[in-house]
Amino acid sequence: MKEIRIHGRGGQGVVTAAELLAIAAHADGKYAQAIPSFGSERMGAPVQAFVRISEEKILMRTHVYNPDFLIVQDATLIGAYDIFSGLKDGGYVLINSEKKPEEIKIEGNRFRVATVPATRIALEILQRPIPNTILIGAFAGLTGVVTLEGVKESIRHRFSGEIARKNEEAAEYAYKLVKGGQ
Amino acid sequence: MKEIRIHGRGGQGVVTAAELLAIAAHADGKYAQAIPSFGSERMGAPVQAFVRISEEKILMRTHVYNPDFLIVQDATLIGAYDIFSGLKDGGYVLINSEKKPEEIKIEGNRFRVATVPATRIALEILQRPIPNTILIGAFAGLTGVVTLEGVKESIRHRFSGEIARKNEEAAEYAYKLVKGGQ
Amino acid sequence: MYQIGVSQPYNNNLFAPGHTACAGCGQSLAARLVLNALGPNVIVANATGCLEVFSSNFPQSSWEVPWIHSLFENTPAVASGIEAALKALGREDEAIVVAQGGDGGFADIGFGALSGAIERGHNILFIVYDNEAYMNTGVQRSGLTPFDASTTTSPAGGCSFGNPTDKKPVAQIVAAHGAPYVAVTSVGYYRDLERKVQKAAGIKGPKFLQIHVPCPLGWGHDTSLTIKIARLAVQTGLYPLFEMENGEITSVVKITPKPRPVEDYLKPQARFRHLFKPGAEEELKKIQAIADENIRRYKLYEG
Amino acid sequence: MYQIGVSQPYNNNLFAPGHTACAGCGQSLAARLVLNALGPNVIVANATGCLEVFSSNFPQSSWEVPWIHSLFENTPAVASGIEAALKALGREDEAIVVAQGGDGGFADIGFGALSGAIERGHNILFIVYDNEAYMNTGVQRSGLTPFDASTTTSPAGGCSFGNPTDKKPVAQIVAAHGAPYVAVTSVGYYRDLERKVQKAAGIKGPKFLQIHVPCPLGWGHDTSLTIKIARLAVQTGLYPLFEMENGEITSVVKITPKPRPVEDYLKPQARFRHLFKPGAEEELKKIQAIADENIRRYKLYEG
Amino acid sequence: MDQVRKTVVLEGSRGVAEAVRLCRPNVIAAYPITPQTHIVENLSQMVADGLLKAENIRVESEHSAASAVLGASAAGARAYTATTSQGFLLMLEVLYNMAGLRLPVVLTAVNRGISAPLTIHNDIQDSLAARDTGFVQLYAEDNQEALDMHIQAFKIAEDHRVLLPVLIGMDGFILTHSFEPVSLPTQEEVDEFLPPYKPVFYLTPKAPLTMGTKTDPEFYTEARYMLHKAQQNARQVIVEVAQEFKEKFGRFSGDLIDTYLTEDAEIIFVSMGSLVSNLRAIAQELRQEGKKVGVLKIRAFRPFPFEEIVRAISGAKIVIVMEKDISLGATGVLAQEIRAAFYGKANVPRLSGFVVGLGGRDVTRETVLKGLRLAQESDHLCTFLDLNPELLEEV
Amino acid sequence: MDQVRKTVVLEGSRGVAEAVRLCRPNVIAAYPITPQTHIVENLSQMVADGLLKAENIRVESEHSAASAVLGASAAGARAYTATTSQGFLLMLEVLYNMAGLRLPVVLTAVNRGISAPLTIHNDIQDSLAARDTGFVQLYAEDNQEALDMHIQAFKIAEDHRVLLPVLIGMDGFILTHSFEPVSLPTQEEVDEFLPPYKPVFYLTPKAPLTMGTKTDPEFYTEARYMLHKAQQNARQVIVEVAQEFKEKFGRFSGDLIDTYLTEDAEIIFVSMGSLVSNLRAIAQELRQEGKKVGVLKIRAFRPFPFEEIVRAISGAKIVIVMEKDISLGATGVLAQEIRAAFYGKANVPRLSGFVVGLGGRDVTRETVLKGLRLAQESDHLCTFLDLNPELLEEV
Amino acid sequence: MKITLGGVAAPGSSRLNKTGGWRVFYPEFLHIRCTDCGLCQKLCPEGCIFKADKKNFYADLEYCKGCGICAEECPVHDIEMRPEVR
Amino acid sequence: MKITLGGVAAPGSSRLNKTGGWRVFYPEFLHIRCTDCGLCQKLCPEGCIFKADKKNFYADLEYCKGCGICAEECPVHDIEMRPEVR
Ligand SMILES: Cc1ncc(C[n+]2csc(CCOP(=O)(O)OP(=O)(O)O)c2C)c(N)n1
Ligand SMILES: Cc1ncc(C[n+]2csc(CCOP(=O)(O)OP(=O)(O)O)c2C)c(N)n1
Ligand code: SF4
Ligand code: SF4
Ligand code: SF4
Ligand code: SF4
Ligand code: SF4
Ligand code: SF4
Ligand SMILES: [Mg+2]
Ligand SMILES: [Mg+2]
Repeated sequence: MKEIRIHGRGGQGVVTAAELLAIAAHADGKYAQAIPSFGSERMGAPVQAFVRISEEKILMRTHVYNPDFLIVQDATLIGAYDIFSGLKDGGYVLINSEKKPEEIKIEGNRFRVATVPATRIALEILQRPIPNTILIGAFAGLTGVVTLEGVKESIRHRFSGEIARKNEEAAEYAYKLVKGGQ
Repeated sequence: MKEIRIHGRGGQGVVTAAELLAIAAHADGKYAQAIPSFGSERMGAPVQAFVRISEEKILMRTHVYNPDFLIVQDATLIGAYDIFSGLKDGGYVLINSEKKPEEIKIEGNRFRVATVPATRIALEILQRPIPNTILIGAFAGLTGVVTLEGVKESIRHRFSGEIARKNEEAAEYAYKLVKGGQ
Repeated sequence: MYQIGVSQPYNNNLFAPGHTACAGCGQSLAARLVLNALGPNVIVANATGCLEVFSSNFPQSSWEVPWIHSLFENTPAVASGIEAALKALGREDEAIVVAQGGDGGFADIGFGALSGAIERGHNILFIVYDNEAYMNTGVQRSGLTPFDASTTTSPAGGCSFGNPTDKKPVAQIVAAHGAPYVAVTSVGYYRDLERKVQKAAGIKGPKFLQIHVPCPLGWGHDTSLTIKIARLAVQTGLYPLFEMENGEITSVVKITPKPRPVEDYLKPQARFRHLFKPGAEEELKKIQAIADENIRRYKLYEG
Repeated sequence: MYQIGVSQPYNNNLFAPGHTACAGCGQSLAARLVLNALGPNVIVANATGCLEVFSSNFPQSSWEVPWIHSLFENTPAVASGIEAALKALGREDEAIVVAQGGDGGFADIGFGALSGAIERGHNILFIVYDNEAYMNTGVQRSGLTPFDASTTTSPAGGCSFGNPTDKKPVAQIVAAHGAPYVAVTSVGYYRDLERKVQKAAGIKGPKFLQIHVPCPLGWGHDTSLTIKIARLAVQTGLYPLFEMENGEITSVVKITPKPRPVEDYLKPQARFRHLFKPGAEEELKKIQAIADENIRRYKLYEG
Repeated sequence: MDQVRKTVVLEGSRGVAEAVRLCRPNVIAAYPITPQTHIVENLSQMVADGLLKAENIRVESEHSAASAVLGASAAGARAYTATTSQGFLLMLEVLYNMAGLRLPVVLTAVNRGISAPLTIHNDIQDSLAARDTGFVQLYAEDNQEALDMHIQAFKIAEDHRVLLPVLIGMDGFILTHSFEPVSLPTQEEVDEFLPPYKPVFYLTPKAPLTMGTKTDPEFYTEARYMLHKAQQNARQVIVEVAQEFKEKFGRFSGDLIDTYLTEDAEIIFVSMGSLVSNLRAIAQELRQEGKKVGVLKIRAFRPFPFEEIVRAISGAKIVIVMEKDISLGATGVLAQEIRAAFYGKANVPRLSGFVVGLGGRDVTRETVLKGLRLAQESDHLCTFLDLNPELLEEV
Repeated sequence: MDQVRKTVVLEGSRGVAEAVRLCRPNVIAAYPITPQTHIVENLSQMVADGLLKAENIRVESEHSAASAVLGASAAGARAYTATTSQGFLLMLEVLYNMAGLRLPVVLTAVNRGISAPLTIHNDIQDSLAARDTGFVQLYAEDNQEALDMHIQAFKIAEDHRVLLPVLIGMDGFILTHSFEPVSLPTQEEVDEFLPPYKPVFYLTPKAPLTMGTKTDPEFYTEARYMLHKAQQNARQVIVEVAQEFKEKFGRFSGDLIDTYLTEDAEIIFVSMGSLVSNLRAIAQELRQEGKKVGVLKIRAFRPFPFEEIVRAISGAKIVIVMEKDISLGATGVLAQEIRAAFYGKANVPRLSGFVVGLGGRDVTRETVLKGLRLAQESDHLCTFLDLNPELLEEV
Repeated sequence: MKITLGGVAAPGSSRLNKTGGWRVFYPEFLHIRCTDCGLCQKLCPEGCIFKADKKNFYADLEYCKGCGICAEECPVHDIEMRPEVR
Repeated sequence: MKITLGGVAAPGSSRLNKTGGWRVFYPEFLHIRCTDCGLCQKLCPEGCIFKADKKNFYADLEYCKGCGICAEECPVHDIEMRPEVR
């Protein structure tokens, strides 16, 4: 079972990202679960969501405390909150940032860090600063936990028409970007 | 323990009669309990109340099913409702009526019946058709279960001023009437 | 379908006798007049209160029409559900939906539900039987209890002349919601009552009727005076009868030949008895002022 | 007495930062303006809703004044108890009692309690922060949601242009209760707001303030436009600002230089986005008609 | 009039009103509902006559009655309300809130059945619906106890170890409307017993604070635990207050439970409220017939007296729970809690649970004796006594 | 879109909304409250888009939501509502009434803690407050079960042997807001399984009748007894419907209880709702460590499955009840009822009751293992797990 | 009689409850001055005044509670309340 | 920290919650055209604009959420929103 934790801020589509990941995994033939951690948080306040992906039915419904993967939709969270808490040694961290991974300061050197300028890509391709499909695409490319096809299917399932098409494009772009970059 | 059931109609002061009896017994140094049987009855509808009088503390709080005494504030109830239900053989029935006891039709001949024209007396002495203090006075005279002094004290306790005085007078009148009549 | 008895109405009334209202109850009379004016194609939701209690004591019922009682405070919401069900099931034309209750049930505890139902615009006829207190529970003060009336929770006493506030202007409040039809009538004016009931029934949307119904028990007047007292309330100016359509007053029942002093109305009622003891003169003046203000405001009399 | 921290107000505000309202929240701004206008000698009872949730997350509070939250629907009743307690304990002069909440909390679910408290005549200042929907729970329709606004429970859709009813005229309804002072103001007009708050505070008895507070999240406008949007609501005639004293309108905020078309107000807001798609032209006309009627009725502009 | 203590025949409701008056509440808010009305009417008359200096808020509903006393208590006042049945249910959300806010309001829960079908008559389905709220729940057997309990209730509620609202269950009509002799304490005595309410905190601009916060998962559990603990503390406080009351007024009005002839009893009836009184009378009778019968009264239903109950009845052969309530689809509530109290205990008596007296059906000698007979034959999970077979369809 | 049955990843709330849509309710009335909102919002969108032909009454409160569906059901409509927490409590008076009137409304009781202090997070204190109302209560473990239960619920409620409202408990956020794959039935399948509602009686001028009468003491007891009996009938009906559902949809969604690895288990966890899912996962793990652990799920809390529970767990050495609720001043509600169920039984296992997960505190593997350890050491009447000692004052 | 589901009752069945026993006075219809106005029938709270014929009204004493409204309201005083003798 | 009775909280204690991290844009006070009107200070929803001196306003960035109202409302455009760089 793979466990993923997504960090972002209210209004950035953190829950949708988790949902998309779960749908993608399902499309790939796996079992998946997405759990948002809700408070009464409003636009701008930090939020989290959890995803579990497994070959078998998932029974555990707690939050994810020891994720294998971290997706950080908003780099300003780093430092302000302890977002790396519980991340497994050697775990992946995918960050929405213009910076290079080396420029991101994380205590200890226990994680594999990747960055993707998702907001910029979103503004370019989608004309809106919603980075989630791009991050999911990058996540697929980076980790292989879900496939690009799964991601694209999840986007088609969740959105429709022109918006779906553009998001597919954006996800694929990010997928290729990280593939190329590795 | 003596058990009394009072029958009347909503608006005729049945509950007050029961209360007065209990206060009178208490004034006589006995223990007493008065229990109204309430429904959503309105003016005119038949109502009942129960009184228990004893030398000792009374624990039983049910309705009275086998009374020793019956006080009937409204003779029109006779026949229309089974008001004699459960009355002990040889039990006393005191009826507010202009008629003579013999004129009252009661099946079987198992009870001791007395009548008193309480409404008329009430109209005369109190200028209001509320028969209850008169019946209580008569009850005292007839049965000795409470004393006249007790009855008068209960009236003073419950009413005040001119109204109390007149009701005392009315009760005493009825007390003497039945004493004389026996 | 579960069949529980069929019957022919008694004396052509849709509200049957055998109910246990007090003798001379204005509300029982008004309920019969209302139903007869509406006819059998109604569904009635009724709040807890005298009307409900004296008409539906299991296994008996005085209602010849489909009728439901749920609780005290939720009748307009229950009626909303009934109205919606008829719509959803394509049965809108089957019945006029009526929600009715006392002043307490509609103007106090159920006012939130009433306000909500009116705001949503349901096609319901709301009827308040205004006997100016919580009678079913033994004459406690309601928002519609008039100024200085003695009730068991606003009793006259050493430091009190009775109810310290005047009647909540519930018809005006409902009109302010934007209800298309609002009317105040009285059991003392049965033709006015019947006309307003029928007019209301013909209007789509939420409509509201307030009916003044004297209560011999709670007001302490002779049972035979129910109609007289109701008329005196109007003739003194203490209970203006009017219609409001889309927020505007469109008719009033005029006082003729001229307004009676409020004492004529107050005196026969035990709830105002304390106002006729020495020291209450000022209070009577305040009540007269209320009547005068009504006469002015509703133009009940131009003398 | 249980002491839990003492603090000097931040920047002379009686409503502290660190609250978790969305950026640009009109309600958080209004709450601060209200408190600063009232000063520290108040006791506030607050209904459940955004304002409560973003200001009182244990162990933190943004309130520098004594403040209580009990439930969603009972705030006017809680305030009634507070007011009575102050009276009974001889502490009337200690504080102005304020009962506040959202449009949902006061005009819908808590309206029964509000109506009751006003009817009883308590000396309380009632404040409704009108953001025109249930925002705290995610933008559901309330009785104060405007006509055709898309909310999550009155969404635009294949068979729907959004909310089918217009705003419940709650200020008018409260005025019809006989409340001595009723006013509508807006966070877009802070001087008007401050004046009305202070005027209300000086009046004895129940007084009622309704404040228009744009909600960038629920209305879908840019966070920086909160004040602009609030002004446009007034300048189009869709949100008349007025005062009513003893039931009569005593002042209105006039539109200058002249009314703006409703589109100016609607367009920047996502909740009206569907009205700018083909096929919705009639709907825009209906909204313009609402504005025109307001202008006429309240004499907002004599052009 | 309060100078000398006296014994007078009073209606139960009047007795309660006198007790409340003697406790000097600052704020009263109640909404009329049969059979609670006489209490509130008596209090209203006292206020109208200047005998009680209190604000009497004539609220528009029970929801607002509860909310108003909540607000009053939060502002530092001693506050009182009373209700029953439908009104009680309408208050429930507020009652949970009041307990959670730790406001020591006293509430008379006149006991009446609940709708549908509508009944105005007695049973205790109503106040049992509040058994999870955090309210301390005491049930009165007779009018003297009801009167005494009210005076004790304020003291228990306001004890800083408790700080919870207290409800007093009092059987509708059976107690509220019946007349019997009660001893009325004097104002002086009550003032000595019950000093003015000293809140730990309250709403005042002199020391602003925020009440009624929202909690995230990190805090909520502890807040609930504190409530549960306050309930545990109440066990001790109820006993102490009972003792102190006895010292002051010369009457022991009982603490968590009360036992009657249980010591050597083979059969023990268990109940709450006025039914206990009937059971005492019947036990007396049966004793005279030589039957070893006793009665256990549950006086405090919350906090629930687990240990006390087990101690009191585990010596019996048969325990018979008679109760005027039913958790539909399960069993009587009292029977359920008593059964649970015995879990894992050594000497477990046979136990039968009977539902009686719903909606005002009189619980007579015959009812009780029928229960006794049935319980001797076999154990009953939850049997309704006195059902009228003629009324029942075979469904 | 409903032509072929399909498995899709859906938010729990959406799954419920789809299930409700497939049941073709005529009237929906619900008031928004977190975390029930998404269900109602989805239904509103379906109505706005013409996918669901129903009247959607946007009531002004939960009290009115319950009252409106009551009225709709009385008029012969299939009616649905949903709520949680404060809203649920505000409905309570109406819920008693609805059951008493025998109206087969279906209600989704999203589960959330109750105030004070305010929490929007999950536990099941709310719907347990309705355990006496007469409602049938089912609790869902996962989103598939929640979806299936709704389809079954209408059938159970409307069965003429039952005619009671049914509530489905569904953990707030944990289920309502989580996404997982569910199989969506087709409209055709559901139509076959669930025919249109045929009321025994309803409000219509075609056959006038009087609903909601007042009863005197001669009748009330029998009316309540009929309700209790309908609850007993529901035992059978729930099982039948589960069977029929399986035949139609190929999925057994469970009846009164469900057991997991209990057969030879020495230790059995008991719980309700989504926590059961966690317990299964932990039991699996512990089994792998060779520990004989099983899980009992209470699916139907009303009617309460006394016999089924005793049968399922009396073979165990230790029973551990884990529950997200507390009857303040007593114990956890589930533990109490389970203890009571064993009264007088022969093989009584050791039993501990733990209160966990209040107000959204996550019930983790560690929480459960701590409970296991404690229960092995000694029996716990009612112990809160995961208390943060730093937060607790010594009071 | 069986208890019904939810306590449903039959329409108009309160007719079984004869409230005539409540009466202390009964209305005597004099049949002298009657103008056939129908007011008595309209205003009887029990709805128990019948019209047998033109100008011939009578009260059904099975239900009449003796309130006296008919007598009070009859414009021509053609109804009188008399004490009930039973 | 202890849980308090009934969850009582201290006045103004939300100041512990620094909401500056929410910001995506921050307001730059240009101090060029400022007329000292005080509108920005009045209309900031966080109440976090201070006046250091005459015509010298600044935002406390510990709390500023970057809503942009101050910039939008400044009558003389003396405040500009700039992207946050972190
Ligand atoms: C929630 C609730 N509170 C209180 C009651 C008690 N109650 C029943 S009827 C009634 C008074 C009814 O007054 P009103 O509505 O004016 O009708 P009336 O009896 O005067 O005709 C009251 C207080 C109740 N049934 N339910
Ligand atoms: C009885 C009850 N029902 C529903 C809720 C859920 N709820 C909390 S706040 C809220 C909406 C508040 O709307 P409004 O009063 O307009 O305030 P806003 O959040 O918009 O400022 C709702 C529905 C609740 N807390 N209690
Ligand atoms: S109390 Fe009044 S309203 Fe009620 S039945 Fe009697 S007369 Fe009618
Ligand atoms: S949702 Fe709206 S009202 Fe609520 S905090 Fe955000 S902006 Fe303010
Ligand atoms: S006395 Fe009253 S009840 Fe009898 S007939 Fe006349 S109006 Fe009707
Ligand atoms: S009211 Fe008099 S005149 Fe008129 S119909 Fe009756 S009896 Fe005849
Ligand atoms: S951007 Fe918004 S929060 Fe920041 S200082 Fe300006 S007005 Fe205040
Ligand atoms: S709004 Fe602009 S001009 Fe006014 S004080 Fe602020 S910065 Fe200066
Ligand atoms: Mg009334
Ligand atoms: Mg709002």
